[in-house]
Amino acid sequence: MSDAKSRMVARAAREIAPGMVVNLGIGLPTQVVNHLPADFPVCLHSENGLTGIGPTLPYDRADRNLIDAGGAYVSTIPGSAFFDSAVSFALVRSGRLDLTLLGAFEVAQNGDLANWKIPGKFSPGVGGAIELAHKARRVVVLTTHCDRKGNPKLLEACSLPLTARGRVARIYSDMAVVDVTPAGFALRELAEGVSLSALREATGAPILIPHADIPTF
Amino acid sequence: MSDAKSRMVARAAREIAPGMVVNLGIGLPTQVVNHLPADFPVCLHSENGLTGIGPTLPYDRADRNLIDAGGAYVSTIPGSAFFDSAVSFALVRSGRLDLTLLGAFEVAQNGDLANWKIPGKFSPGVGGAIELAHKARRVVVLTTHCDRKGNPKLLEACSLPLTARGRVARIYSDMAVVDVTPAGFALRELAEGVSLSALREATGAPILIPHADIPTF
Amino acid sequence: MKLPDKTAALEDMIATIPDGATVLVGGFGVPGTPFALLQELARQGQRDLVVVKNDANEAGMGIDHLIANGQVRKLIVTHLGLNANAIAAMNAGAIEVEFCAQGILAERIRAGGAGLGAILTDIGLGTEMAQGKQQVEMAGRTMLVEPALRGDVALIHAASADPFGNLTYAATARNFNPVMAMAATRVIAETEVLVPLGGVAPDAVATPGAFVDHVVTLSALSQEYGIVRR
Amino acid sequence: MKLPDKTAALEDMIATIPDGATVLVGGFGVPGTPFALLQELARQGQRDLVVVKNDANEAGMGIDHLIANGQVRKLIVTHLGLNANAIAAMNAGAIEVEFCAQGILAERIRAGGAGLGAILTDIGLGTEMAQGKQQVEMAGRTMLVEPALRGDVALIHAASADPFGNLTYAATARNFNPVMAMAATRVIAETEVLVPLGGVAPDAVATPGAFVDHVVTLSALSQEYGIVRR
Repeated sequence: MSDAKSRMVARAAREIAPGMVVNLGIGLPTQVVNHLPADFPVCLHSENGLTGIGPTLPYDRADRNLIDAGGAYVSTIPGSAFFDSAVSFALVRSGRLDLTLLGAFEVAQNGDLANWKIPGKFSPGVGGAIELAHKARRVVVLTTHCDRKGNPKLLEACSLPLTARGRVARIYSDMAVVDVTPAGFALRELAEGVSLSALREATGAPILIPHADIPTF
Repeated sequence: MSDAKSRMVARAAREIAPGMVVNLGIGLPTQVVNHLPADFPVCLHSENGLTGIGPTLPYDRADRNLIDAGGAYVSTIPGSAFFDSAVSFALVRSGRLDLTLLGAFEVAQNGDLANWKIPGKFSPGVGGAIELAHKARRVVVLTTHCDRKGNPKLLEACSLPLTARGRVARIYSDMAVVDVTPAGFALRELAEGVSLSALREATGAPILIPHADIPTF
Repeated sequence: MKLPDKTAALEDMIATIPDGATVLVGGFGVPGTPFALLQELARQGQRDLVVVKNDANEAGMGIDHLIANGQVRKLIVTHLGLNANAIAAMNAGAIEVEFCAQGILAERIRAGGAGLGAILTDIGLGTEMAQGKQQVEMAGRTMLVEPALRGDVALIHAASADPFGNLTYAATARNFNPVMAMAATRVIAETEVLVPLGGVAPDAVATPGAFVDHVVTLSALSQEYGIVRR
Repeated sequence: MKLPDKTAALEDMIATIPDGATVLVGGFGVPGTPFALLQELARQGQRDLVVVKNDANEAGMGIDHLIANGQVRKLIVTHLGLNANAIAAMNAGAIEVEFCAQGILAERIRAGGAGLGAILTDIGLGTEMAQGKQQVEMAGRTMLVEPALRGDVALIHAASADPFGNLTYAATARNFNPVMAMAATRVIAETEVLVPLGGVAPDAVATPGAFVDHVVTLSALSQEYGIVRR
């Protein structure tokens, strides 16, 4: 992982408050767990029916029946629980999930999220993303600021099919921490070495800049 | 229990076929179990979350956490299972209950059943009766032929609030075994010592009498 | 990481319940009824409560204390048959009573716990239980809309619990507890035994702790938990 | 009384599945997928199947055999991301694919298993997932009608079973199995271990045997059940 990505993930880990129930989306969000202190009180949830996700295991120590929603062989910790898929999403939809960190193809300045389908190119199905994005108490996106071609992911409006409308509260990217506010995107923090002009250029929508000093991460 | 009641209960026990999942309503129906052979293959269901009901226990041997839906202290047998109330009625409503034997205030010749409410006198709530009567694959009534005042319970139409419309297939009473047919009540068997005229007098609707000999029980 | 500790004092947790709260109460008859939580609720005296429970217990037990104290504005139950006091209070108009079919009550609460709006069912069609209920045509069939039901608080009785709130139940004391434990803003579980984290095997958890807010350990079981000799 | 014995031979039970059947298949990734039942279904070759499953397994595993054989008319799934063959078959129009949100698929199946007509939910509103779905106004809110889903057959993988069909599951192999085991006309459970009646403690039963029709014991686990090294 690049240094910028690594710092972004470490910064996102501070989003997690003690006592929360948290679902970390497949990919980068899963890495957030590596930046939490060993005795940090948190409950990690996996859609396939697990609370209390323990460390990922190498193949030779893996339990063939114990994976997370991304297919990684994980482990339990004292107090882990297994349950069925209906109960798992009951937890998501009934407000018991304090936070989800998700990846994104596009995020709009009104909080719209597109992260599951690129018509004609990528349509593997929505999985659990739609319920996480609709019902987690707080939806936060963790993503590179631009896609692989350098196109901005933070936009005035999403062009791809939506996962959820107006649900994203904050974006952690390799360039900045950006909140979604009633007035649109608002810069909160800048990654070390990123200039305001570079950020503006990489962002596909207006971004409010605070008058005070901008913290870096 | 009077001899006639006892014979009625014994006769009703023969309604249960090997392999069935059966719910026995509170009161007389519960007694049916005493007339099954010790190794008879059947699964008894109790609404409060139990399959595989074992014998009723005296107070000094009872488990305070193990009752049937009527509040009797019961026991388990090898293969019993406990589950929650939602699962318990899922079983009832999804067609997994082969048979229920219920008590009745009134049964109509079209199979309507009233067994939960007497307006102004008795309205304790419907409990699980409505789902048993709507959804068991076969609904059979076990009841004295007349109420305590001698009024018939088998009627042309129910006067009391219904539990279910057109769901009763058969009635076992202390006087007769009566089927509900498209043409109305049809006599199948007579209790020993009961005359056809006594039966007709005690029945509040026409009753079809077979031309052949009528078996007794 | 470790799982958060939710152990708390019974009195403090009951004190969080305001007047007017909707309270889900586990239990079917004696088994699974959280008598200790109910006794404290009766002692503290919160009023205007809406109580959702399978039954009204028996006279002198469980939610009958709340009814006797005049703390209950409305009961949502499946039957009151074993509690003459509750029937008298209903007939006198002292409490409002809403009757639900037993499995439909379980499903309405479960739907609340599952973040659904309602279930559609044909249970009750053709009977007075259908009166006043919204109907929907679906693929040519008429269905009743049975709205999801949630509580401000759920009072749960567990056989064992760990500090995170993973719960197990004993025998038929399970009944409404698992669905109610999913369906309230604040879930308070009393437990007969508190085990350390890891003391409930992950496969043996009946209610995952993520649904539970507070765990209170019972130091003793009152007489109400015992065998009822009739 | 004793509980009925439902043990049976795997081949005979798969042979009861007709062409055109709707088949619910447990599993999320490898864990909980009934690979042995699927292998026999692939061998027997029933056609025009509607397969309901969380995912399409991976190429060369599980339901991919059915897809490769041309036995599948329609898939109802939440995603196909790990199976390029399935995506290719979908894009070529060889199979019809209906995508469901994961928890809504679980709830639709559970509703089928609970004898309900449908659930009402707001999940998907404002997205293309709502397209073509019946809407209902309920207490001023718009809800989508998500109809109950049942199978002619359910293929279930259990960790242990007794002859009556009381089932337990291991770790995250539970997933869709318990809801699917409630929601089919004929439920066939394969089990890694068959224990005698009483060998599953009543409190440890995850799927009560009353929902299960047939229990088949696996004499060995094929390679498909093992760890997948990527």
